[in-house]
Amino acid sequence: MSGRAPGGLVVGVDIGNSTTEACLGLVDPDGQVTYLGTALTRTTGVKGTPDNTDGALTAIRDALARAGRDSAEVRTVLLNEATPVISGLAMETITETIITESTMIGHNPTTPGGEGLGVGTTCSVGDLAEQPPGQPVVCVVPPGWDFDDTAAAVNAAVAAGVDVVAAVLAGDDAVLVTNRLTRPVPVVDEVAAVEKVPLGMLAAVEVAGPGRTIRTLSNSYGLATVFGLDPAQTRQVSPVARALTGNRSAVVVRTPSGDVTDRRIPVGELVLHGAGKTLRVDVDAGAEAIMDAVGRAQPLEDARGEPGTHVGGMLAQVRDTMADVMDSPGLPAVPVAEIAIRDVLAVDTFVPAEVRGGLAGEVALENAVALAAMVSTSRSRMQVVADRVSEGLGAAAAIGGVEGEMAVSGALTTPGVDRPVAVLDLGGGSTDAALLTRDGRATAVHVAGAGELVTKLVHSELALGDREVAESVKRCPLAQVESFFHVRHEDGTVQFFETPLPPEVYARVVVLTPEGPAPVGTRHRLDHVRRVRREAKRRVFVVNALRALRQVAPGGNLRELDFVVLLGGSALDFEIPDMIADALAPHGIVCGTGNVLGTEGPRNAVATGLVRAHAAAAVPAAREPVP
Amino acid sequence: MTSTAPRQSSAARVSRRTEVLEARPVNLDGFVEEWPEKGLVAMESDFDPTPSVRVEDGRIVELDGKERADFDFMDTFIANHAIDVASAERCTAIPSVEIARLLIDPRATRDDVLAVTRGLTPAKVLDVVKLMNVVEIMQGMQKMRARRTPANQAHSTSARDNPIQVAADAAEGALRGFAELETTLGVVRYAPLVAIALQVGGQVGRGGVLTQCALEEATELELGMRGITAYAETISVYGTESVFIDGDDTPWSKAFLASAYASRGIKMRFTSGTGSEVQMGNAEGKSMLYLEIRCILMAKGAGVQGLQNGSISCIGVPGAVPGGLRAVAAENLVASMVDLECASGNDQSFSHSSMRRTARAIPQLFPGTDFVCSGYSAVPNPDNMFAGSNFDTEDYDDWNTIQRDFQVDGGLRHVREAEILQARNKAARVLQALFRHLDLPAITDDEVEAATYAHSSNDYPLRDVLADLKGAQAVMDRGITGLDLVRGLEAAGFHDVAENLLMVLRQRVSGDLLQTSAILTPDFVPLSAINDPNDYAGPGTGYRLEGERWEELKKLRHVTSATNPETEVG
Amino acid sequence: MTALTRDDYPLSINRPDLLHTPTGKPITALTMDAVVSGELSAEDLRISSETLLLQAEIADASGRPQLAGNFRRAAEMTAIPDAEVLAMYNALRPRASTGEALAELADRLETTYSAPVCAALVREAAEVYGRRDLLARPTGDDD
Amino acid sequence: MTTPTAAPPQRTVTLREVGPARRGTRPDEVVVAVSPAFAGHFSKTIVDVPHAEVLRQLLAGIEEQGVTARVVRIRDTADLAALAHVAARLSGSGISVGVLSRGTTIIHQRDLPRLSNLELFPQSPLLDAPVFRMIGSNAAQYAKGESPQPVPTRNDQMARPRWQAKAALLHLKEFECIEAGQGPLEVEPVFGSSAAG
Repeated sequence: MSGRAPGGLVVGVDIGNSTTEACLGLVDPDGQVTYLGTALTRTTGVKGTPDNTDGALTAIRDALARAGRDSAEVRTVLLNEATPVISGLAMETITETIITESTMIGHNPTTPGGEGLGVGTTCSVGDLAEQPPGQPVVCVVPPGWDFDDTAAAVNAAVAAGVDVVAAVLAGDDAVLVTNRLTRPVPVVDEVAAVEKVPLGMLAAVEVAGPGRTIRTLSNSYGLATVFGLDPAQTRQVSPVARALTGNRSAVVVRTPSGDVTDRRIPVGELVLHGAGKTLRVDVDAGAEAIMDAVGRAQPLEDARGEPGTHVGGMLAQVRDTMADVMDSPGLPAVPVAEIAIRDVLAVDTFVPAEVRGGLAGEVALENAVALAAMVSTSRSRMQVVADRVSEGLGAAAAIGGVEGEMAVSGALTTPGVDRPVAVLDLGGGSTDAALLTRDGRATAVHVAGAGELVTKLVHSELALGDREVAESVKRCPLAQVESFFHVRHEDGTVQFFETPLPPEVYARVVVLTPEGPAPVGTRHRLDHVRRVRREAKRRVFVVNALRALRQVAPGGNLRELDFVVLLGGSALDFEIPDMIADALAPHGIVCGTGNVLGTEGPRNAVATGLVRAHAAAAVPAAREPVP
Repeated sequence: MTSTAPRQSSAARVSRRTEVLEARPVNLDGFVEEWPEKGLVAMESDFDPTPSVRVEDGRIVELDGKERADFDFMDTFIANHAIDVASAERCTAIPSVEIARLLIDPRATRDDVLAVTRGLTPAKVLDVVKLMNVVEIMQGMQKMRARRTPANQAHSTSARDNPIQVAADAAEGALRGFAELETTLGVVRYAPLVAIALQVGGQVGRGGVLTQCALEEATELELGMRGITAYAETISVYGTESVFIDGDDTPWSKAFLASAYASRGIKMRFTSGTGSEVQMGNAEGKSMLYLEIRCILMAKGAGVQGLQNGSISCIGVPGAVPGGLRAVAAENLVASMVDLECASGNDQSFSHSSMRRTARAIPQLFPGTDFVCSGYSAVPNPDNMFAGSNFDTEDYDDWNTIQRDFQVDGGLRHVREAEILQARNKAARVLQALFRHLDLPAITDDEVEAATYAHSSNDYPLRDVLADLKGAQAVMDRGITGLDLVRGLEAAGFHDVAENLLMVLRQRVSGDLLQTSAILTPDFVPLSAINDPNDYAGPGTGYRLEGERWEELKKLRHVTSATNPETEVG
Repeated sequence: MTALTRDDYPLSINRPDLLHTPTGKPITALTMDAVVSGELSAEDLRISSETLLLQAEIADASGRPQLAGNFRRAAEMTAIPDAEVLAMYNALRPRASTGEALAELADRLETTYSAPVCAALVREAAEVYGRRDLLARPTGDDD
Repeated sequence: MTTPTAAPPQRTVTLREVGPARRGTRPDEVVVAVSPAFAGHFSKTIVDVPHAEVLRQLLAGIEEQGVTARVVRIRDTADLAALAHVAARLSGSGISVGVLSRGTTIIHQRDLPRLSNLELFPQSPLLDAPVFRMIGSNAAQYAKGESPQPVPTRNDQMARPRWQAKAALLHLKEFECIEAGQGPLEVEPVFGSSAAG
C-alpha cells in the first residue's frame, strides 16, 4: 500500500451474495474523507468469483455518474476479500400418520349437517328399504346420488320404520340432505372414498354445532362406551381419539383390525466432524438433538449426510456447486475434498400431509426437520475480479480488506455507535457476525440459515404451493380485506380506500406488497399466517443472531457486547430487527438497524469501510477519521 | 377434444352409413341458419346499405344513404380519412360489375384497380365483391396482394411459457421459412424472457426474421421500444360504433396509437375480422362482410400499413353460416384491394375436419397473400397460447406436399433433420449463454439437449418458475434493451447471431419496415410493396414459383430417387 | 433537395447517407464495434423525425397519402416521451376526457411539441366525440 | 353397492312471479339473477343442461353453505355483467350470481364496477351441473365473508368451431326477449318432475 500518491477518488466496492454496493470518497492527503455518493446493483454470478466483475463495474460507474465524476479521476478501487458462501436447504418429513382398514374418517368438511351422535350399522342408501325396522342404521351414500333423492330415500325408510341414525355422504350435500329430512340426524359429507367404508359394521357418526368440536369420538372412554370396549381395546383405539381431537365432525367404523398409527420415519444420519470428534445424529431425532450435536462439534469442520436422503443430497449438492463456481479457466481446480460444510442449522417444522389410508383426503400435520447448511472455502477469486475491474475501468484496483472487518468499520459510521461493536449481517443464505474490540481486533463468522430458510418454512407450513407468495408473506405485513373499500391490518387497525380494491383480493387474507394487496392462497385465518411467519423468523434469525454473536463474543459471553448493529437486506424487514433487539435486550445490548454514514441505512457498510480503511492506511498516524 | 360427446342419434333406427357419417369429425363442428335482421349472415343481406356518395366543398356529405349529420363515428372517420374525395363520386358511380371485372382482368394492373378503389364507399366495395365467386376472389387476390413475394407467419408459444422451447421452435420456424414470428404468454409476467427467446431463436434460425409479442398495449409497446420485439399486430378494430366502444377505443384513439408505433420505428398492423360484431351482439343488422369492409377502410384511413384479417378469433361464426368462407376470402381481398398489407388469418382452431381445415386455406394459399397464415402454429396446438391455430407442427409435411403438388408458395419448405437439430440446439445454447451473460436464471445442458430433440413443452425439464419470473422482472427493472442482447450475444461468442440482431435493430433507425408489406430477406434487404410490388398481369407474369425456390420446394421428407429407385432423395 | 421517389427505397441500402439517429450519428455508425465498445445507447436505435418525414415522402410517391400522414404524425411524436404518448392515447379512449381536456391536449401538442398534425387529429376527435356522446361526463358514472 | 337409477327423472322448473324485486336486508343472502329468456323462452343451456338443473344446483350450492337465496328475473338487459350487478345491489350481502340462458355465469358484488366481477365463467359449453354447484357454493362463501378457492376454469380449443356461432345465435335470441323499461322481478322457482324414462 506504500508509495501511492495520497489524495484522489477512491471507490470501495462490496460484492455481496445478492447485491454489489459501491462507495465513492475523495481522500485528502491528510486522510480526511469526503463521501461523494453510493450505488447499489445486483451481484453478477456467485460472490467471490470472476463473474462479479460486471456488477462491480456497474456499481462503480453508477456511483461516479451520480457524483458527476469521471472514471479517469479514480485513483483506486478497493474490493472486499470475500470468500464465496453457498448455502443449501433441505427438508425431511419425519412422521407419518397411517390408517389401516378404514376405521376413521376424521376430516373436517366445512359444512356437515345435523348435530349429535348416531351409532348404528353401516348400510348403503340403496339397500335402506330392505333393512329390518328398529335396528339403528348409518346410511352410506355413494357419489352420484342427488341430494333430493337421498333425502327421499332416507325419509321413505324412516317412514317404513327403519331407524336411520346418521349418514355418510360422498358429495358436499350434508346440509342439503339434513334440511330435507323429516327426522334430522348427524351427516358427514365430502368423503371422497366412501366406497371404502365397510358395510355391515358398527359405526358412530358425530357432528358438533357450528363453532364447537366433537366430544364423544375424540374421547377414548367415549369410544369405549360407544363400542363397548374392554381396557385393552380402549388402549388400542386411543390414537383414533387423539387424531379426531379438534374436529367438528367424525366417523368411526369399528372393524376387527383397524388401527391408526403415528410412526416415525427413519431418514438417515447426519455425521458431524469438529473439535477432534465425529458425532452422528439421527435427523429424525429433531432439531434440538441436531443442534446439540452441532454445538458439541464446534468449530465444525465438515458435515455429511446419508446418501439417498434429502439431507445427504443437499449437502453433496452444496459442495458440488461450490466446486463448480470455483472452477474458472486458467486457474487450478479446487478439489471437492477441500470444500467443507462449516455450519448447519436445524429447525423443527411441520408439513400438512394427506393421511395414508384416509377416505376423505384427511390431512395431518406431520413433523419435519428443515436444515440449512453453508459451505465456504478459503480460496477466493477476488484478485481475478480486481484485475478485471482494473482492466475494465482503466484504474488501479486492489483487495482493500476483509469483509467482516470492513463491515464493522462501515457500521461505526452509524451515529451513536462506538467500539466495541458487533455487526450482524442478515442475508439470504447466511447470517454473518463480526466483532471489533476496543483495541481494534476484528473477528468474523458465518452461520447457516437466513431469509431463504424463512421463506421455505412459511411455504411448507402454510402449504402455499407458490414460493413467490411465501416470499411476499415473509416480506410484507398482512391484512384482511373486509370490503372493497377497507382492510383490517394485522395490528387491528382499519384502513379505508377511495377506489375499490381489485376483485381478486375480495374477502381474502392479503399481503400488502409495495405494488398493492396480493391474495394469499390459504384457508387459514390471518392470525395463523402471522403466527407462522413470526415463528419462522424467530427460529431462524433470532436463533442465528444469538448463535453467531456467541461465536464472536469474548468468551462466548453476550454480556461482553455493548453495541450490535444490524446490516444487510433483512435488516430492512419490518419486524426482524425488533425481534432480535428484544432477544438481545436481556443481555444489556444496544441493538438497532445500522445507518451507515448517517444516510445509507443498513446498506453500504462494507464499501464505506473499505474507503475508511484506505484513508486510514494512507496516513498511518491518523486514527479513525471521523466522517 | 370437445367437452361433450358427439351428438346423440335419435332413438329411431339409423343406417350403418348414417352411423359412419355421424362419426365424422365434421359433425362436431357447429352450423347455424342465417338471421340477416341481426347480422348473422355472411355477405348477402337485404339490410346492408345501398352505395351512394355526395361531395360538397371538398367534403363527403353523404355516404351510403346517410347524411353527414347522421354519420356514426365509423362513417365519419371513413369519410374524412379513408375515401379519396376527389375521385369518390366518379369511382362510386362506376357500375360494380365493371369494377369486379377490373379486379380479374389481367390487362388492368394493380395500380389501375387502386385508382378506382381509393374512391369507393364501404357499401360499394361490398357491392363489387358480392358479384365475385370464390375463384374470382382468388384471381383478384393474386393481382391485388401488395407484395409480389408471398410469405407466412408463425406462432411460437409454450404452454409452460418455457423460453427455451420458444427459442428452439422459433429457430426451427425461421429455418422452415416463416418471415414473422409471434408469441404470447400464459403467465403475462413471463413476457420479457419469452420475447427475448423468440427474438434470439428467430435470428439463429434465419437472420432478419421479425418478431412480436402480443400483450396489452403498454407492455407490448415498451418491449417494442426497447428493441426486444420488432413489430406489433394485435391492435383490434371493429365495424360498429357500439362494439368499438365496448373495446374501449375509437378510430381516433387507434389512429393515434398507430402513429405512436411508427414514431418508435416499429412496424404495426391492425387486426379485425368478420363475425366479431355479431359475436358481441351489436352488428346493427348489417352483414359480417359489410362491417369488416368498414374496419378495413378505417384501417386504411388511420394510415396503418396493413391489417390482419380473415375473421381471426371469430372464425367459428362465419364458419357456421352459408357462404361464410367466401366472405372470409373476400375480406382478405378487400384489404389487398385498398392497398393494405394483408396477414390473412388461418391462425385459429377452425374445424374438427382436416378436409375443412385445408379447404379454408385454399383461397389464401393458392393465390398467395402477404402472410398466408397470420399465425401458423410452429408449436403443437396444445402449446399454442393463442388458443390453437388452423395448422400446427403436425401439418408441416402436408403443407409442404400441397405446395409441391400445386406449385404454389406458402412460405415454407422442407428442411432436413440434421439442419433442424443443429438450429434448435444452437438456439438453446445461444439462449443459455445469453441468460448467463445477463445473469438471468440458468439454462442447464439437459434443457439444451431436451430442446434439440423436443416436440412439445412436455419434453422439457420443468423450470423454476419463480426464479424465471424474478429474472423477467429484472429484465424490465434493469432496462435491458435489444442493444444489451446484441452485446451479450457478441460477448458469449455468437457473433453471427449478434450481427443478425443488430441488423434487425438498425432497421428501426431506417424506417424501411414501416412501408407497406415490408419484411426482411436473409440478406437484410427490406422487401415491401415499394421495391417488390406485385406486377401480376396475367399468365406468365407476377410471382411464379420457379428456379431455385421451386427446386427447394420439390424436396419432401420421402421422395424416391429417379436415378436409383432403391434410395430416397431429400 | 428533390423529393424522394420509390427508387430511393430501401433507404437503408440505397440512401444510407440520408439516415441519422436522433443523436446525430449516421446509420453507418451502428456497427458491432460501436456496440461492444459501449459507444451506442438505446437512444441511438430510435428513429428520427427526419427519417419519418423521408419515409412519408416515399409513401406519397407510392400513392399512399394516408400512410404518409401517419408517418408525419409519427415524426411529430418522436419528441414526446413514451409515458406521455401512452397517456395521450388513453385520453382519446371513449368517455375518458371532457371536451376541455381534449382541447387542452390539442393545444399542448401544438405548443409544447410543435405537433400540428397530431393536434388536428385530437380536435377532430373532440368534435366527433361531442356529437356521439363520447366525452367524459362531468360527474362520476354511477352505472 | 347400488347406484342410482339409470335414467333420473327429468326435473323441470317454472319461475312463478312474486312481484317487483326489492332490496334485501338479510346479510346472509345471495341473489341469483336469471336473464330474460331463462326458463322461459329457453329451457336449457348451450350444451343442453336443463335450466331446472342450473338453478337447482346454484341454489343447492348456496344452501349447503347455510346461506339463503332469492331468485330474480332481469328483464331489461341480457348483458351478463349488467344483470348480475343489478342483482348484487338488490342482495342483502351484496353478492349475486348472474346466469344467461346459454349458461354463461358470473359472481358479482355490488361495490365492484359493473364490468368487473368476482368470478366469471365465460365458456358456457364447459359448464355442467357440478360447476354450477361450485359457483353457488362460492357465492355463498363470499356472502359469509369467507375466502373460497376460485372455481377452476376449463378451456377447450375446439369449443370455437363447435359452439361459437351457436353462442352468438343464443345471445341474439336472448336480446330479442329483452323488455325495455321493465324492472327486476322477484320469482319463486317451482321445481317439478316430468318423470322421464
